[in-house]
Amino acid sequence: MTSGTPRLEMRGVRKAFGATIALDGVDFSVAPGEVCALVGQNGAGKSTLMAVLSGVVRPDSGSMMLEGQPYAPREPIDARAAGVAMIHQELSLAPHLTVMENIALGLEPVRRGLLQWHEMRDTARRALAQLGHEEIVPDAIVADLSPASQQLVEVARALASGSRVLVLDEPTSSLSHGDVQRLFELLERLKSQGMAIVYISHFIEEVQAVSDRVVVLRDGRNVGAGRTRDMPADAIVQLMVGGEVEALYPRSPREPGDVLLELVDLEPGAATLSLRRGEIVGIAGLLGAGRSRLLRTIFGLESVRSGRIRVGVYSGPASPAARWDQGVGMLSENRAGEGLASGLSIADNLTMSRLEELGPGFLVFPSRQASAASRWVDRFAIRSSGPAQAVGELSGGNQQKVALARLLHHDVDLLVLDEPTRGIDVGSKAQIYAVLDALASGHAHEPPQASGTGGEPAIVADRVAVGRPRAVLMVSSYLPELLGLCDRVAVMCRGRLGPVRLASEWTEHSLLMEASGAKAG
Amino acid sequence: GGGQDDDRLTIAVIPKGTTHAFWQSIRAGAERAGQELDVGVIWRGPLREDDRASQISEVEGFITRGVSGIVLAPLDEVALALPVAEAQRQNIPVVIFDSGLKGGDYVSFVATDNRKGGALAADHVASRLNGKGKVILLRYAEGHDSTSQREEGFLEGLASHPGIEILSSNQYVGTDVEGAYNRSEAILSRYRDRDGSLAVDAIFCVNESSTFAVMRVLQDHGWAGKTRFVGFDASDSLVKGLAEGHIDALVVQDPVKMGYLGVKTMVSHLRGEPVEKRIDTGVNLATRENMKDPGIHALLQPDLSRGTP
Amino acid sequence: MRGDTGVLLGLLLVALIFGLLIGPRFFRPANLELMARQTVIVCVAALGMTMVIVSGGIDLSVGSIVALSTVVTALLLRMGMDPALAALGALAAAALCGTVNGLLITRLRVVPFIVTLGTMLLVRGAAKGLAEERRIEAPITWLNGLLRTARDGNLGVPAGVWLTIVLAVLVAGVLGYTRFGRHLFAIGSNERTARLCGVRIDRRKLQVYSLSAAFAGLAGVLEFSRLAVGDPTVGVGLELDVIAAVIIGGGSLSGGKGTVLGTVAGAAIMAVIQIGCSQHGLPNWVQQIVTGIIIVIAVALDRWRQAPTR
Amino acid sequence: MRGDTGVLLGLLLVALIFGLLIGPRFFRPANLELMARQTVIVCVAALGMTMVIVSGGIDLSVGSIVALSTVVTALLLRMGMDPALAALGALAAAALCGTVNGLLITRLRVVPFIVTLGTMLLVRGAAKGLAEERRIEAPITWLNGLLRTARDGNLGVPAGVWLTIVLAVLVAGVLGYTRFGRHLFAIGSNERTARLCGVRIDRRKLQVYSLSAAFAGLAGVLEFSRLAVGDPTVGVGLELDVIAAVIIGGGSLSGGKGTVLGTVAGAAIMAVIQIGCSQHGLPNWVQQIVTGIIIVIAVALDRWRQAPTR
Ligand SMILES: Nc1ncnc2c1ncn2[C@@H]1O[C@H](COP(=O)(O)OP(=O)(O)OP(=O)(O)O)[C@@H](O)[C@H]1O
Ligand SMILES: Nc1ncnc2c1ncn2[C@@H]1O[C@H](COP(=O)(O)OP(=O)(O)OP(=O)(O)O)[C@@H](O)[C@H]1O
Ligand SMILES: [Mg+2]
Ligand SMILES: [Mg+2]
Repeated sequence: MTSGTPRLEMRGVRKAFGATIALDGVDFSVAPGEVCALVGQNGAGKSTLMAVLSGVVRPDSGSMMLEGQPYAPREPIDARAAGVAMIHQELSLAPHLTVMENIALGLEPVRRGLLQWHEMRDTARRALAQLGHEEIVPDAIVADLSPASQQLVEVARALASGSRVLVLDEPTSSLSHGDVQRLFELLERLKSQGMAIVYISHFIEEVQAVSDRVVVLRDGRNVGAGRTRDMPADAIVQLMVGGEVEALYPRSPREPGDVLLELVDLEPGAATLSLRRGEIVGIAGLLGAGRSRLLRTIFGLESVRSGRIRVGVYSGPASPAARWDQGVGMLSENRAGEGLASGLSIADNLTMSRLEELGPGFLVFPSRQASAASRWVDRFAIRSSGPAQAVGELSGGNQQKVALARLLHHDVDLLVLDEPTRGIDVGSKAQIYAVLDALASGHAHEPPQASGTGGEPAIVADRVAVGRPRAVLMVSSYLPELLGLCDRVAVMCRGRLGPVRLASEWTEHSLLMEASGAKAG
Repeated sequence: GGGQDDDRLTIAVIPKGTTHAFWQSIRAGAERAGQELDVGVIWRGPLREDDRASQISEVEGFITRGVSGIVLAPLDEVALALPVAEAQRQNIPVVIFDSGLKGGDYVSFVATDNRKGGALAADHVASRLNGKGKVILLRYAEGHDSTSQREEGFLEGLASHPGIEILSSNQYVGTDVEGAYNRSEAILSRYRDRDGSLAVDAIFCVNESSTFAVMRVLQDHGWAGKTRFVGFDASDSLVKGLAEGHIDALVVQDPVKMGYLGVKTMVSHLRGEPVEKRIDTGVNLATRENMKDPGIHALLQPDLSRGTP
Repeated sequence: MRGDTGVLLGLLLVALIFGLLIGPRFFRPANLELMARQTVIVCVAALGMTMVIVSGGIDLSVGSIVALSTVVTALLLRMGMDPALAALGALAAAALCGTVNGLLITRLRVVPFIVTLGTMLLVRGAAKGLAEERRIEAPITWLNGLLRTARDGNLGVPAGVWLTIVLAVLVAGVLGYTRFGRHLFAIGSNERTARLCGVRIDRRKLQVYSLSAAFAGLAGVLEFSRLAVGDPTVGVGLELDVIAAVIIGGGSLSGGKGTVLGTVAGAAIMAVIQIGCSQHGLPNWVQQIVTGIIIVIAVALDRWRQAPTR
Repeated sequence: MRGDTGVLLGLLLVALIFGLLIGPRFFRPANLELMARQTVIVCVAALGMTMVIVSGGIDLSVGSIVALSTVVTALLLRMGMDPALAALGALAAAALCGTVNGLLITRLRVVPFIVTLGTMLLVRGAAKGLAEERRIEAPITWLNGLLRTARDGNLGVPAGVWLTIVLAVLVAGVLGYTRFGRHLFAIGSNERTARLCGVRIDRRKLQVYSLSAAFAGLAGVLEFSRLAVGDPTVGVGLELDVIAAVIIGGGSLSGGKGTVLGTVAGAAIMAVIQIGCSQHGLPNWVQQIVTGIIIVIAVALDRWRQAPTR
């Protein structure tokens, strides 16, 4: 426990974006040597609060104190200069620059007008070593790194700037299990050195493992706070969603039907797999194992090197356009870069793959587009001002729902999902699990979110999936959801897909062992 | 004329461009006539110099505005014929100057005899070279009536001198000084001897901007004065070049007179007096020897004051 | 959402200013028609450019294509071809240039700026070569009346202006209400997303560059209608005017944004300034300064109106 | 990493082709010097443009600034000012234009394309107004010798060429080894990130546009040195040449990429083509076609070489 004045204190912070009130008088504080977790549903206002803290967004009202002094950053540089370091939810790196330049960006060492490359390299090396990742070369170009390494570079930047307050906004969303452990050890160390740390995450286990205190936001307001050890997981979740979440992983009876996807020795991926209607098959693996590449190859976004691939009655490789026609839809892991066109409206994004039935012939009527979209906005409880709102203005979780709804609008038979719940809150996760279960089984069941005070309509799973069962192939780095939701699971390791086994034959431990290549059988 | 707001005549004078000294002299002449005859003169070049479409827009604008008459130096003998015919239909008379126009929808044509200008240059070159030598003709730009007549006049004039070899006559140097400098430098460099001197006996340029650009090239390479260089039109720098011997001769028109007569003819026509269909404003050859003669001097350094002389 | 309110206000403002300066005769029908007539060439080319810019591309070759189109029309007419066929021939030649643009962009994966910079020179050279470096005279036909004021019929508005209006409505429809149009927005907004969603990007790009060039070809036919000669040197720098019209009208060079109404208003603003300055008797250089300032102000107003409150 | 190998190979190739066509005299020192001299003006302006393009911007006003700079130099010389001071005055006027660009871009948040399109017109108008729409004659001074071949001293290379080389080295140093330079790359690569990391974006942009304009001003002084007059109509369309030089040299219009060596080679390629075609006696239109094709091929080769293997 800490004593004295908090290092950072925010009082009555309000911020509205047009009609959306993102923050409605939020209080928040964090003390030196404390890890304070900030949790809440998608769109609760967590990122906005931190944007206010780091000078990216100016609040409409409210005050901030940093070590007892009034603090009002006008630009991000003011926050950095005051010792507030931030790891943003969306990757923010300059892809053309080297690792060390990204780490030093804004605070480059200069002597007599010239950059001190050696100093820069040393700083970068030290920060990366602190993370246990000496293998990332300071001179490498960031664009050439894998997403996981890029995330690590961002963490290193926050460490290297010598800050007093460190904010991590979902830092683990693309980190591997081992890296998460290392990050936690590091946070412990920084804490003992007196750093004040704000930790934002949708993973309650992480919050419980790392934080001293939890602050819960809902709809831009404080709805609860307390010492972590006094707050069991259900209590946190209950505060977040304003009600109870039952049966996180629902499971209706599923009856496997005809084979929808068959892979034989497909390269890249060395994949042999067959997927039937009415099945959910999961793929586990460490970051960079090649799971995304396998999915992209199946979907025609990358070329098949060898092997056989068959979708329904169609064999052989095909373009993404042809895959959609064959009843296959894909959800990308890279939401901002590939999954969604952030400048376009929800309606445009949702209907992009299938404009055919929105008007006669080659015509598309915007009104039909909007009404088709608003159906999904309602069913998925997407927090927005309507189907005409630009996707870029939604919170991360709501964006993910738009991306997933596209597949349902297209009414595909085979869903290829890459990290479908990345950055999504518990409540929404439960909803998405319910949808996937309903899709696979072809049966409706009770909406998972019962009596809610949050006022948000639940995804109405029974109306999402009527009729025939579908097949789902999903990649996830979150093992509980693979084990909870899938019928069968395979592990990918170093670019090779292992055998597919029943989910009940796996445990988290055995999955991890196999994924790291240390399996014993 | 069209719907005028007051009784004073308003005459629009539309040159091909505005920056050449030649057009400045035209302007001075036109405005002098305006003062003398008490008519309003509006001077407006095309927005993009040497752009036919832009000049057509100007003519159309003045037709719609309803000026009393238009005095025009057409950038193209065909393209400007349609708007001029349109002006005629709207009862706005047009006087053409400097360059010709197809068809006869105009009141009068006030210009130099350009072919004769080219021939004057050819005769001068032939006599200076004693009928023997290598000559380059640098053309101006594609599709310009007045300059292509000068080019043809020059080539016709030299055709009667079998001893004169024409090294190059198909290169256009373009309408801007900068481009003309680059292109002529590249063309001339081809005829550079091992010792750096120029293996060309005479060069002819057909307008002021290209003459100026080529003079600069000759000066920069130390070729000036060593090659017979004949240009067209006058400006301060060209006259200086003539005096220093960097230019051998200049074919000079009388732009002040052209501008003056253009407006005067229009006013006469508007006042119901008969006017001639073709008015020649004369062309002369200025050399170092005759440049001090009062007649030639007035052409080389015209009096640009706007008032009555 | 609507990116074109700003530019419409700007147009109104500019027209009012000149109306005050010049007096009511600025708004006489003959003058309005003059503005319409002087806008159409930029306008028609800008309709095609709007589609290109919406898809995140750019086409610098339109000025040269306009020149080529005037040359081809003149050559075909001189060969004694029917005027309608000659115009079609010019459109076909222009569309071919656009197809070359599209093929280079999609096959060689070179950015549109460079490809069309290259074809800008190439097509200009081809036009000059075809015309043997001079302008081509052609017999006067009804083509030359396209932009002439019809004293009877047509409600006193030249046929070319009607044609432009019809085309503008068509293009607006295509952008807003067809799969092709929505795909252009998708590609311009995020090409990778469009690909993921099964949009056939290469095909769409090929189509949009061909279409844009065909519009430039039509602009060339209209230009020929005014010039009455095939002029290989016409339209130098026209591409900048055309692009400016689209951008003033709310289009974004990074793609995904642009409206036909905005583009037309953008082109109209420039025509109003030109005619206003000319009729007020301002010298060219004043006109250039005024145009420059107004372009910046129009777009600034628009951005400021849309700026997020922060 | 290196985006300029392709363009260097391209330069070599083009030079070889013309060497074969024209014979060894194409490579005589006098001819090489001619090429160097004809490259410098585009080159100097392109050095500034490289920085702008690296930062993800664009500057269409350079052509007009060159014109303004020749006019200012001539006017100051005519007032009897010392040539060095006159040149400085021109640089200052040019830098001022750049500062206006920068202020408009950062304060009004209008995209650089529009702002500089506006100032392109504005500055051109101002140059014409200053010069009263005519060419300003000025006394001949040592300024006019800057691009003259020195027969003695200077190793036979004009002072202006030396100046350009020194500046190129300087700019390369600035881009690679100073905070300013790396910030430009960061801004061009990801402006949001640069802002989040505390790069003062507005200040950097102001600096880069002023600097780019100052380079254009210097190009104007060199232009004046050749023309010996202040010509407000000079440099129309120059901006496209300058941008093309940067892009051929490996720069990217979406920012974050560009090298000085590449830019210089890009400018040289265009000069070689121009001079080669002229000296081979090819008509202008063939030259334009060749330039167009080579621009596309040079960039295509480069992209193809760098393409990821998939
Ligand atoms: N720039 C913006 N313009 C309009 N609305 C915005 C903007 N940024 C955020 N919002 C809105 O503010 C609300 C809070 O968003 P915020 O990103 O803070 O949520 P979050 O708690 O971080 O959610 P997540 O867990 O999904 O990241 C959301 O409703 C979002 O749509
Ligand atoms: N941009 C890149 N440049 C170079 N190598 C890359 C890049 N992206 C991925 N890789 C490599 O390609 C291989 C497969 O990566 P892929 O993204 O498919 O893995 P993954 O298991 O899906 O990981 P993730 O969970 O991050 O998506 C890995 O070896 C990875 O390091
Ligand atoms: Mg967030
Ligand atoms: Mg992946």
